[in-house]
Amino acid sequence: MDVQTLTKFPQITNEKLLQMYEQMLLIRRFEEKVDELFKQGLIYGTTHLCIGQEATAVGTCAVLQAGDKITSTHRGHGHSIAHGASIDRMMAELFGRTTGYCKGKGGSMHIADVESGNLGANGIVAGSIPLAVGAALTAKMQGLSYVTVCFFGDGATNEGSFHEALNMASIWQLPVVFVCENNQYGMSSSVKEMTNIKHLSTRAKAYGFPGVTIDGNDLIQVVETTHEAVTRARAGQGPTLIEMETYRWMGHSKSDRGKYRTETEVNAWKERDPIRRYEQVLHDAELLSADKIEEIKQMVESHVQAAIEYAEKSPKPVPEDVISDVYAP
Amino acid sequence: MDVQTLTKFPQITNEKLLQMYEQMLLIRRFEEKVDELFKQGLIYGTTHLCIGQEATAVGTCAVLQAGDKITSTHRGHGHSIAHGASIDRMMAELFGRTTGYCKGKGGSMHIADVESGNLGANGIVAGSIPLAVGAALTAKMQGLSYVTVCFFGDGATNEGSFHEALNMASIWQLPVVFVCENNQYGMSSSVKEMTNIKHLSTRAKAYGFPGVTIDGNDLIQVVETTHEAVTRARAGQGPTLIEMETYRWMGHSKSDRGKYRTETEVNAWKERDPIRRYEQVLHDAELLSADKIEEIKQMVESHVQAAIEYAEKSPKPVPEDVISDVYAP
Amino acid sequence: MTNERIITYLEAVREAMVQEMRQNENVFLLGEDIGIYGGAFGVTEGMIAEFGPERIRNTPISELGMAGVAVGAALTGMRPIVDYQFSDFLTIGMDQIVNQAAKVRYMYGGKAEVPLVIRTPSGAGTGAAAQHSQSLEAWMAHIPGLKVVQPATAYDAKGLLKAAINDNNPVIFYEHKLLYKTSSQVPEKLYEIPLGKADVKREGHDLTIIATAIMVHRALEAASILAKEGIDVEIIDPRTLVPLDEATILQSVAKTGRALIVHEAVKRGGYGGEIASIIGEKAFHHLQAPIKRLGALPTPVPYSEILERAAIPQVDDIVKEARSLIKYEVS
Amino acid sequence: MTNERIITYLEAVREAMVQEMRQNENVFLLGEDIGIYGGAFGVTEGMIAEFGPERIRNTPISELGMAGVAVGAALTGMRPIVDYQFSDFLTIGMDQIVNQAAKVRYMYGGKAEVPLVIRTPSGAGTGAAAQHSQSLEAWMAHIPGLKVVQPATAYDAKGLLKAAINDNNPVIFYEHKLLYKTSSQVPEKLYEIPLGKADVKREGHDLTIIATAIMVHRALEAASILAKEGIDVEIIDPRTLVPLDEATILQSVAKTGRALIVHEAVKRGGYGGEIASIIGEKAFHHLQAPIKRLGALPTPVPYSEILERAAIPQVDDIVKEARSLIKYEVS
Ligand SMILES: Cc1ncc(C[n+]2csc(CCOP(=O)(O)OP(=O)(O)O)c2C)c(N)n1
Ligand SMILES: Cc1ncc(C[n+]2csc(CCOP(=O)(O)OP(=O)(O)O)c2C)c(N)n1
Ligand SMILES: [Mg+2]
Ligand SMILES: [Mg+2]
Repeated sequence: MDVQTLTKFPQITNEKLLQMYEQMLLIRRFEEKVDELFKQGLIYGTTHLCIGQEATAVGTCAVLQAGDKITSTHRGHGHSIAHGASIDRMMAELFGRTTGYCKGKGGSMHIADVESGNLGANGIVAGSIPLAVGAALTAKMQGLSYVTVCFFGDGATNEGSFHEALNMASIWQLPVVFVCENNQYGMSSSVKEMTNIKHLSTRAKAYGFPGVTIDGNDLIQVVETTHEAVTRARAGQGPTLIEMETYRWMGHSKSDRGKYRTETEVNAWKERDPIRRYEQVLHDAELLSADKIEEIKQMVESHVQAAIEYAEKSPKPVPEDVISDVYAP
Repeated sequence: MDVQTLTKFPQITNEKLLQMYEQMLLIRRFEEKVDELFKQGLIYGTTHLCIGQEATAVGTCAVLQAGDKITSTHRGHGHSIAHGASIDRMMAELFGRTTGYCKGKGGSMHIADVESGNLGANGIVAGSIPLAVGAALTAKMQGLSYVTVCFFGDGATNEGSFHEALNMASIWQLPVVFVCENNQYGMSSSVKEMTNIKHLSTRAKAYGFPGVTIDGNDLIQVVETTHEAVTRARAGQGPTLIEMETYRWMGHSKSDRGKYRTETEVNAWKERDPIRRYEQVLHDAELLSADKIEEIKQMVESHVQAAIEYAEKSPKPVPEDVISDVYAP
Repeated sequence: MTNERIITYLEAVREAMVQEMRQNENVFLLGEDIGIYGGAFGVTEGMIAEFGPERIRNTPISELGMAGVAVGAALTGMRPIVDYQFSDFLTIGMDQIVNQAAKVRYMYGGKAEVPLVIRTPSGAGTGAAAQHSQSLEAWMAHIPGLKVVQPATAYDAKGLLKAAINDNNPVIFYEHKLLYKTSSQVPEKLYEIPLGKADVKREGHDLTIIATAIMVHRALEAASILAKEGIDVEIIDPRTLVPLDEATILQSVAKTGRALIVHEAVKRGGYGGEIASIIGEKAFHHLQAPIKRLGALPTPVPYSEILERAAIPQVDDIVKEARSLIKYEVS
Repeated sequence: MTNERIITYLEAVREAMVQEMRQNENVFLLGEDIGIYGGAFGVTEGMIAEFGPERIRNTPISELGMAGVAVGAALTGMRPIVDYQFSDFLTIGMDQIVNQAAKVRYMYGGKAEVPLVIRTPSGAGTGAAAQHSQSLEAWMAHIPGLKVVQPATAYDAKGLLKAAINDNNPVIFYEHKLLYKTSSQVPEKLYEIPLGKADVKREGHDLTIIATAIMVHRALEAASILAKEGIDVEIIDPRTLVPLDEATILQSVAKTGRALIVHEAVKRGGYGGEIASIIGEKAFHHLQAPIKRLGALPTPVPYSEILERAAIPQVDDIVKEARSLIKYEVS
């Protein structure tokens, strides 16, 4: 695999290629920091980190245009960052500050920026799938050209929501792309035990639209496949289900003691690190030098540090805030 | 098609062949009478009649053994009769009498006889699908050999319940047979508009077990296919989805004015009357003479009349009964 | 004169939708069999002819997805009206209604709106038995972020539905099956009854009956009977449970000193408990008798007509309860 | 001595299940990640080692199907315990819980049994925000056919869970997340606390506080503070909302003349309304002050710790409310 294959996606430029690299690094570093801060007790609640899955979010969002929408999940930091969210406001949200995306009312599982098209993370597994279909319905009914990308995990495909929503997307031929991040487990449950099929993308057959399984740790494959699906959607040719095989390096959340999988397995997947693989691709294409890597890493580091400072300096809500924002005027 | 094909189902005898004929007639006559009585205001509530679909219920239940269980739907009279219910007690239930299967508390949509393995009609579309899977789980966990047959309509396959339940049945390889009576419409909605696939049986692929579509108005095909599926289930080889194509002759329920389909279509399907087709099969096999038909029809008629008399003579509940049967001791 | 025009509750509901849809392109309907079939009770009859299948959108039998799709559409600029054939089926959509629709705005720090109406027939009286006869409005009223409407007359139905459609929040709009065919005077011109304003359906001095939906009518019947005995009943119809017009209720009880709450929902855990508690707390010193509640017995709704009647408060029950309240004397 | 053994609430729940499973083959667990993971909160930790994956049955993420499968299994002779990771997710299973589990017996004329327990952690206080912090027990208590249990201590948890498992009806068993790590004296031997028996958690003469789940503990703390001011509080823990032990509550109010109800659930439409109404109706002439209720504010549960605390009744709120009740004088 080399960068030449990227010609399939015409809008790609060298700048974009580097930007994706930077984004993946930013996601990884953001998540590492969140993990640290959480363990230090500086972040409340719980977190679901996407370390190891950076290529799915970045590759998918790379092909989106301004106005395109996403829906996300409990494991949503990467999606938000890839969609262009400010990590300052994300971090502020995790710190429960009024400058956060949700003014501290949502936290990690509800980061959203509806105006920019980020329809939100979601604490309900598969809960955002029908929302994505609804957003796509708006596009169709209002004659708008945006596409909605719907992220969810392998576990989510066993929810009734998944079934009902994908069927409606199909019969109405809506401009939506379903991105299933198959990281092999829903919490502790292996996808192999929770379904009796080889590829989750097979499920698209039940609704009558294309489904495909790809290597979700191969950024280029993610970009190309999503590009095709987004193009189909925008052309009015209906939905696609893309299963992206990947792996979560960290525990499911704070309560995970990792008993359901082996270290060997985890290590094997770490060998397939999407960032290092992409680094190699860029290196081979002579787009990335060791110096450049260092430069980008420094930038990312200071960006994340700045976000933490921003969050720390931001005001906390006052108890009286609790009762506002329930009803719209 | 002649009766020789029935040799695939070894337990079949001439007596059984005639009994199935009689059962189909009984279901038809029962339903016609219910329609009449309902229009006369003698039956309360609503009814969903299965005229035109007799072969699916009769052919399926014909291969069951004592102890095998069924779950049914709002359109369930045929299933109950085919499973061996007393039409006296069914009619009494429709009349809201204490001798009815549910003492008048359930009515048409809740006729059940748990002891005999009829786990009940259901007013919630797809509501009984998980119940059937649960009954099959009991069989597996208790090491019992019964099979559970789960009836539902085409419309039910778009419910989340369908999806979740079929997946669980598959991963646990449970002894359950899913019988989808595709009568082309869920109320007014054509299956062609509500799904984007040619055959609902394709949906089995999403769960990893066999799915097949057959002519549900061909009793022999129904018997054979179900026999195979029940045999697989009993042997521990897991579930099967059988889509039986059929047609409902009457309106969906009392509120139906039939605007969503043409008379031509209805008439074309009436040409494929499962009873007349089977009559021909029996006639060709020299198992059924005109005299015999007459004799059976008379018997069925008096049987249905007796049921009505039984119901009419049965006591009505008293208001005080309302509060019993809520909690088990 | 249009002011004297009499139409049914069913027609009033339809008219509000039709008139709103004519003036706002973003309003559309989503539900099972709402197209050519006209909905399970005929409410949407004929609408597809005017608005077409895009805006009168038949859905598969997918009550959870249907709600979720509506939330997604509402979040992105549409104003969906979701039609559930029976309110019992909202149980299937609860996750989307409660975890998404009701909370999205708050979870997103006030930076989202979900202008969504869920219309659905509730109540017993048709022999449809336990899974097609429930009144679960108390659930909805318990959920911050939702509004809950229960019109009792054609006039109220039209005005409240307009308000619901124009509201920028998810509103659960309960239509009572047995009221569909009842009629009242309904102006042709679109008008709005604000959510949160109770209606005094009858003035009286001796006893306040707070009744909802079909119980408003039973209470009115009971009041006529009681009037002949010299008992003068005031009947308050809250019309919306959320927001609740406490002031009107409390004013009435301050005057009468006696309160009876009647709803069709099961008494145990019904919204009558909320209303009674508010009265008990805020009109304590006005009370000349204990606050009484009438609601369905703690049983699923039975099929048999005899049993069904026995399960649900009837005119007689109201009359009896009212008499005993009037007789009550503080000892 | 075993009698003095102290274990956590979490361990008590687990122990009741383990001991019941040892003596009844038909009892089994069904839920997400209950196997090797030990459940979202660790309650089922180690159980799969003893009972194996058939009886500690991991399910896909399918909360509706899970409930339905359990109902089907219960109908045919098993005694399933369903584990929902968060009680918020019961919203997804409502149809099966409410339309099937609760009604099957009645709809079938008394000729069916659904011996089913649904165990689930409820409540806020962990920063898990709006979709993982709700207390919706009032919904369940409104549904005829269901029983509803809310243990507040390890001792109660074990005895009530045994009773729930042995009950032949669907029982919703709420475990409060913040109580999992609290401890109390719990006999090793299996014992049963009958459903429908309240517990007087503290005796007192001046004021009755009816509190549930974690609010029992906050009320006890408040009572210590109030005791120093000479206010002697009686605390009643109903332990089960359905059946509700009215007698114990009414007796207490007859003695104190003042009642405060405290639950974590949103006050509006919460079960406090039911309890207050029962007291208001049946102990009317004993009341020396209005019945007060404390519950969560009408808002989704926020993420920020500051806001989360503000949304839910705290010890201070109880103290303040109790003081004002004591001061109240009938004018
Ligand atoms: C409806 C629902 N059920 C259960 C949970 C608890 N839960 C949170 S994440 C998760 C696993 C989800 O698996 P998957 O969809 O594969 O996403 P992943 O966590 O692997 O990214 C579970 C069971 C939930 N949040 N919502
Ligand atoms: C959950 C639910 N949604 C809607 C209904 C109303 N309803 C009753 S039967 C029916 C159509 C069912 O279609 P199908 O499954 O094809 O069965 P058929 O009536 O054709 O036998 C509908 C929509 C219901 N009873 N339950
Ligand atoms: Mg996963
Ligand atoms: Mg059908």
